[in-house]
Amino acid sequence: MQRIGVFVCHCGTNIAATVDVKKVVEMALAEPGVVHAEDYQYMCSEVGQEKIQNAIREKNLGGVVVCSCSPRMHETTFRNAAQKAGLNPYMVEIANIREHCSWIHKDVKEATEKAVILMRAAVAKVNLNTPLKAGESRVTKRALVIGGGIAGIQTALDIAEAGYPVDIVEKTPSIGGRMSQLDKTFPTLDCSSCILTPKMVDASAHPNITLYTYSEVEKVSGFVGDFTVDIRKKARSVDMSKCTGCGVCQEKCPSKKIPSEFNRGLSNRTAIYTPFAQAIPNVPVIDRENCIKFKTGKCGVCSKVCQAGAIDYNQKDEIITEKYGAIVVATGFDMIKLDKYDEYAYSQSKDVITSLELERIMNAAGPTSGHLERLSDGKAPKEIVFIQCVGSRCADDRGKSYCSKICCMYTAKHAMLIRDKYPDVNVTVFYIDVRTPGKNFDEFYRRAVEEYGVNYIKGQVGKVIPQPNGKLLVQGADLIDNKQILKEADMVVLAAAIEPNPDVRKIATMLTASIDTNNFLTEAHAKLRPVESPTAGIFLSGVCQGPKDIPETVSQAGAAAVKAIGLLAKDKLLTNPCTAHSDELLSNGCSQCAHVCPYGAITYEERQVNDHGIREVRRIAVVNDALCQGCGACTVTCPSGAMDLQGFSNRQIQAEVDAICL
Amino acid sequence: MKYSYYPGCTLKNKAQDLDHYARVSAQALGFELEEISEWQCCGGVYPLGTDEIATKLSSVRALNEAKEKGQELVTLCSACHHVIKRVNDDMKHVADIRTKANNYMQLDEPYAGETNVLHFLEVLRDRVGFDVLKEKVTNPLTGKKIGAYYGCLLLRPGKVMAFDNPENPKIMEDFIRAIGAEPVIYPYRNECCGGYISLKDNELAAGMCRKIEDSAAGFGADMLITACPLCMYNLNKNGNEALPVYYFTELLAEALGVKGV
Amino acid sequence: MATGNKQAELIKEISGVNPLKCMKCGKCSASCPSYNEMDIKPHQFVSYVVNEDIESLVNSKSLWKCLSCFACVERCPRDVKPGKLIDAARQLVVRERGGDYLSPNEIPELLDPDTPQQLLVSAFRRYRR
Amino acid sequence: MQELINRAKELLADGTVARVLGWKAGDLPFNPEPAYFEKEEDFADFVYDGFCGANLSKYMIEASKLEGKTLVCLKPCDTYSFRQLMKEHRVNREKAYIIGVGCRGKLDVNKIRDLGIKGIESVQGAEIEGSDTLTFQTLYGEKTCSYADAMLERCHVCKGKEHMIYDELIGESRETKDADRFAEVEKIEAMSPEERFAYFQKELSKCIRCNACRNVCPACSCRKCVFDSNKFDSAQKANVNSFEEKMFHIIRAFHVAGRCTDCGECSRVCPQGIPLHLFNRKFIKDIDELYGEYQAGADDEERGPLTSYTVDDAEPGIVAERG
Amino acid sequence: MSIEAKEEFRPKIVAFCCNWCSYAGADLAGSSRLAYPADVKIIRVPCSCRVNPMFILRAFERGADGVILCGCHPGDCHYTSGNYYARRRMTLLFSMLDFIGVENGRTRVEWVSAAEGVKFSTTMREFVDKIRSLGKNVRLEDLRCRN
Repeated sequence: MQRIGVFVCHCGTNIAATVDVKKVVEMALAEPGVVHAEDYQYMCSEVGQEKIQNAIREKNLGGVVVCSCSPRMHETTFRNAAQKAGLNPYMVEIANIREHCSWIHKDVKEATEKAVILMRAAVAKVNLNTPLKAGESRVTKRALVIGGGIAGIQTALDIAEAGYPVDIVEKTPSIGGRMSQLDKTFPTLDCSSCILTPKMVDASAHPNITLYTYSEVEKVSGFVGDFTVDIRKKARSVDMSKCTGCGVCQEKCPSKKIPSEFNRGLSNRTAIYTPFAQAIPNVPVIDRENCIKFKTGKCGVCSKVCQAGAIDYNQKDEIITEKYGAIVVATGFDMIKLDKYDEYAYSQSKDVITSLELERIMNAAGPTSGHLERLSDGKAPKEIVFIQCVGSRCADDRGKSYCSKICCMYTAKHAMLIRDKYPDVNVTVFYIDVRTPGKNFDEFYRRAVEEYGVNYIKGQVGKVIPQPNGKLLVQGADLIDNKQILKEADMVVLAAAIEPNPDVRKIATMLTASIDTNNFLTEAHAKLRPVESPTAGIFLSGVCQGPKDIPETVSQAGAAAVKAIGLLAKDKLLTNPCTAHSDELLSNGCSQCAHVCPYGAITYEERQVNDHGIREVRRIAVVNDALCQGCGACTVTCPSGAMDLQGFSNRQIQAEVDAICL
Repeated sequence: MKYSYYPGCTLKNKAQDLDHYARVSAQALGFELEEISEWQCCGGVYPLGTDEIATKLSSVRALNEAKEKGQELVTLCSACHHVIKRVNDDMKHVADIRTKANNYMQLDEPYAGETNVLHFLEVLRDRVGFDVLKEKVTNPLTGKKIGAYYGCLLLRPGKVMAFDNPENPKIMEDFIRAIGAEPVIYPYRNECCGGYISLKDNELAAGMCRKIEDSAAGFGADMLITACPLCMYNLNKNGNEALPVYYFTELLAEALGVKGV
Repeated sequence: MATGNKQAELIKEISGVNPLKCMKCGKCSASCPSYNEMDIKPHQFVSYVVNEDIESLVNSKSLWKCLSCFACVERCPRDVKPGKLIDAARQLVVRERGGDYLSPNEIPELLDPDTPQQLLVSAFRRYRR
Repeated sequence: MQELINRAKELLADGTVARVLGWKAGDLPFNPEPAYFEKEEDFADFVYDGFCGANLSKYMIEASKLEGKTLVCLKPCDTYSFRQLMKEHRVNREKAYIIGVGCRGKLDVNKIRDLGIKGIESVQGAEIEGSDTLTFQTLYGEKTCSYADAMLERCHVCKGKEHMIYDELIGESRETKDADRFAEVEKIEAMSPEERFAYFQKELSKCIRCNACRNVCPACSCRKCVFDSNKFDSAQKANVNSFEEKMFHIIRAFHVAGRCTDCGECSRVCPQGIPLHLFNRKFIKDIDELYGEYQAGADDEERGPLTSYTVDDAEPGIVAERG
Repeated sequence: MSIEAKEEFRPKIVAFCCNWCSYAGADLAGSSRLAYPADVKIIRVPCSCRVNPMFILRAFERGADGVILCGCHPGDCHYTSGNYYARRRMTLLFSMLDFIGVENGRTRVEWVSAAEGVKFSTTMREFVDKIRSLGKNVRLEDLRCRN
């Protein structure tokens, strides 16, 4: 039996107002094995921690129970304190008498009784604790960034600047991401490519950065500090070392009718293509699905015209396997599909477009060379209606429950730019709320109204009705005037909700990083650890974690980089000692535990055992401590009980059950 | 193939055409509509209140009879379809309504939404297939420009009716193509004609009918088709006389060459 | 006030609608084909129920102008369904004695030779106990 | 039977196998027991008849450790167990020479007794190629019954006459299935909770924790049972009317769930006549219904239903919903 | 007959909560002051898949009146798949308990995320109500363990 000390925290009045802490101390002293018990105002304070340390030394304690707030809050604090006094940190258990007791119960008697039981359960558990030693694992000093948009680029640049090698994996042929599709950026109206392109160039030129464009992460194994990642470099069909980026192949390619992804399908591209003029790398890819050579075997024009001889139809996908210490996810977003919003006639009329399509239309390099015109007839619009919150803030199954955050500002930007460039065009915005928190954001929106005369109407649109004359009748509500409005427009622009890139679910699964119901990656703590995934060694950058504008994305990208750098700067990491352990005398070698292990941490070896005098070679399950994350799936699958989990052993949990049911 | 068939009161009376042409067309297409034996009027309007039970029972009776026969239940009138489909959904998903309705009904085996309710158009689309229909057309209505008027009852609420995309439906347009005519797509085809209020509020209903018909005519339709006797009545009474309105079954029978049967 | 509260609860119960889900976007009013005929507009139904002013609601013209076309129900992004609220309010009226909006006596003059049966049936169901 | 003996002797003689695992006659005409045969003269006692219900596959765990190959006689249903044990790396295929023996259903002496046939001195018709009628010479004179009426419950719900694994086959097998495998389980499911509780309370209170079920079960093959180890505080037994037996039998059934081939040996050997197979069959029924039909030992797919999942599996609440 | 003397039934309820979602959800219920009855006592486990049927039967044997297991929502397991295994195991175990005549309301699995403090609290209130309506567990208790 351990010599146990019990320390009861008042947490000011947080605990003490509802739990009779003196009573808990008194009852603790009556527990077998408890040789010391005391209470204190704030156990987590320096004085409180000293009390624990003094008791450990003076009473020679072998186990400590702290009755306090949640272990998720201060378990590490108290374990570190105990360690400083010479006690193995894993001999400390927490009884959560705040979140699970004082804060939810009002009656002092009831709360005290429960606190005593929780204390007893912790004492019963500690009695069976054994000292555990965290192992060490090495840190590979290289980072992987998944996604080459502004978030990924910024993270990679920051990590590279700190002196660590970093690889960017980007699935499209060029880095740049969504930002490269934008025309201007709010609230300063800088040209998007003018500020993005230099960063793209920096990233490609940085000696510490390797770009894998047209590539995807295929497989991830390992754990924090020591991930092994397979990257599929898709066959580009163009030799990157030979290509000069002259562009002749694209001019000559006869397959010209492929909707351009970069221009959101508003213009066409060729089968061999670079997505846009400033693409990095400036090396085209052959889209094999649409290439005549690949479809029919005949053609080969690009190969004939390429002076550098860079075209290689026989190129194969290549798998690159690399080790990384840290992984940053920066997979970004896309607009939602609008097939569930046919009341806005997006699929019925070419003149109903999304905001991102408008960005392309407004852009000098876009499908209309920057002229604002209707896609149906090329005429200049006179009346434009913007509809906000299309698919955002929805409680039905058509849209997203969240606010997409960026639409209010970009719509103000669009409205302003149109009014500035085409003063004869009337702009109306139907909005539910205008949300402009951010530096100089509300001022920006007010300028749209006050200086540019944009007509903001509070109310949603019910239906966009295409008219026989080609106009669009917008039927909306004006909730301030309490009127139903019918407005004839030439163009309607929908602020469609944004959603995480659909690929992120696959990537999150590979990374064992958690993801919420909206496919946003979950942060380790909403307030205190916003750029870390709960899975150690995985960091989050940009919209993959939640809707963000560019300044926020860049800030978060930097923050994620710092977290990754902090990890890469370490030589060794301590591993979680609460891992599974196989008892060689009990192991059946039946493989069932290996089937349920999500980490491949269980292997089998033929081992000579001495089972009470019987010497024989047996097939024994062996746990790799470095891979085991301590979930315990194996322990329940194991019928003989050979597999047990350190720190949460069968007998420890049963002791808690017994103490509670007493 | 045999289906249970719920005609509804109007089809036995003012909308006999809708019913008759459906039956002869069904015969031509090789399926049979077997009328439910003792059907009662569905009430014409779906009682929205969650505590409405008695008003749902006639639908349950029809649904249960189809279940006992092991047949799918086919409807024609938009209102009947709407009411029966929604009551069926309640019986399937709302435990409270299911329990109470079954307590009233005292069936041998409680009814829990087992029957599949199909509109005649859905039979054409999902059971017969518009491709097959097209092959069976002997008298294609070539050159006719037809506007499909869906109205509201067939489409909404989209999740329960599951008939077609409620904001941009195409089943009737596909039907029109199958019988050899040209569909005219116009935005008011899924807007309400105000049928329910046409009894007491002609003015309002008339305004709506005009909007619908003007829009259809504006896009080049020279006739409308509907599945709903109420829409038919309202559009005829309150709408523009220049644009005739037909039951879709009438044109179907014509295309199949069985109109005179 | 007390009756208002009771009636509001009743409306919520009959309709199964939680009016607090409304974000006041107005898409119901933007969709309503009867909007101009209504004195209380569809998006206002919700706040009348929240504010328990059922008296005004049951006395409004809107009760009888709603077409039950479900456009507001279909398009509501918050799953509030104002059409269900107005139907529940109508139920509240017709379930009370004397609340009928349609009397059998007025029927003959409303009829014409083509009136479909379902129009009468549904009118009775919508307007009478 | 003679063909089997001849072939066994032959394989023993030519050194293909080092021993033969079969059944030898017991002290009564209806209780043969598993035995090893290593020399030609041992075969005098060799028997294979309707009373050889014992599943020999589990013996192959130990036999796999012995020098040389062991010839093992496996009935169709036994081969499921063998194959399952192979999957779990508990038996070594290389060390086994499997003769798939024919089977026309195995006999249950308790059923014979229930038919009023007691004091049995000898039996005719139980031979493997015997007739459809069993004839007994008893202390009370000659008695007869039909073979089918005397069959073990498990043979009425036989999985089929195919052997899942073998090196060679000797003898014909016959389809004996004439009942629904889950009928008994369904009957209990149809009872009220009170009746179910009373039923199992009555049955399980008979348990004397002799561990016969555990010892015979091919799936219960742990080197050391969890109820005998100190990994859990679970190694106690007192003969009181309490939850203790239920806990043992539920856990035992849970540990073999997805691995149990439904060989029925547990019920056959229980000296108290507890229908222990019901626990296993309840799990099998649930697994079939919830996760798709699964027969342990019928395939080489490594994952059983409890070591795999689908993302849209039923929620545990389904238990209450099904009522 | 006295109506006063009858002491209110206070059930013993064990709640196993996975560390990553449900335990955090319980913490959130606490920090949001969302009360639920004190009858519920939580045991922290790393993952719902750590919960061995032995623990649940053990709890009943020792006189627990209800046992609830909470884990991350399917698809959100910190260890990717633990709760899927737990789901199958518990489904089968609960079905077996039901089979032997134990009231099926005494066991429950609920998926509670770290953000669902409200759900945690409501779930616990509902569960306690259910157990109170079922009364004391007599079918599973080991009489020797009664004190």
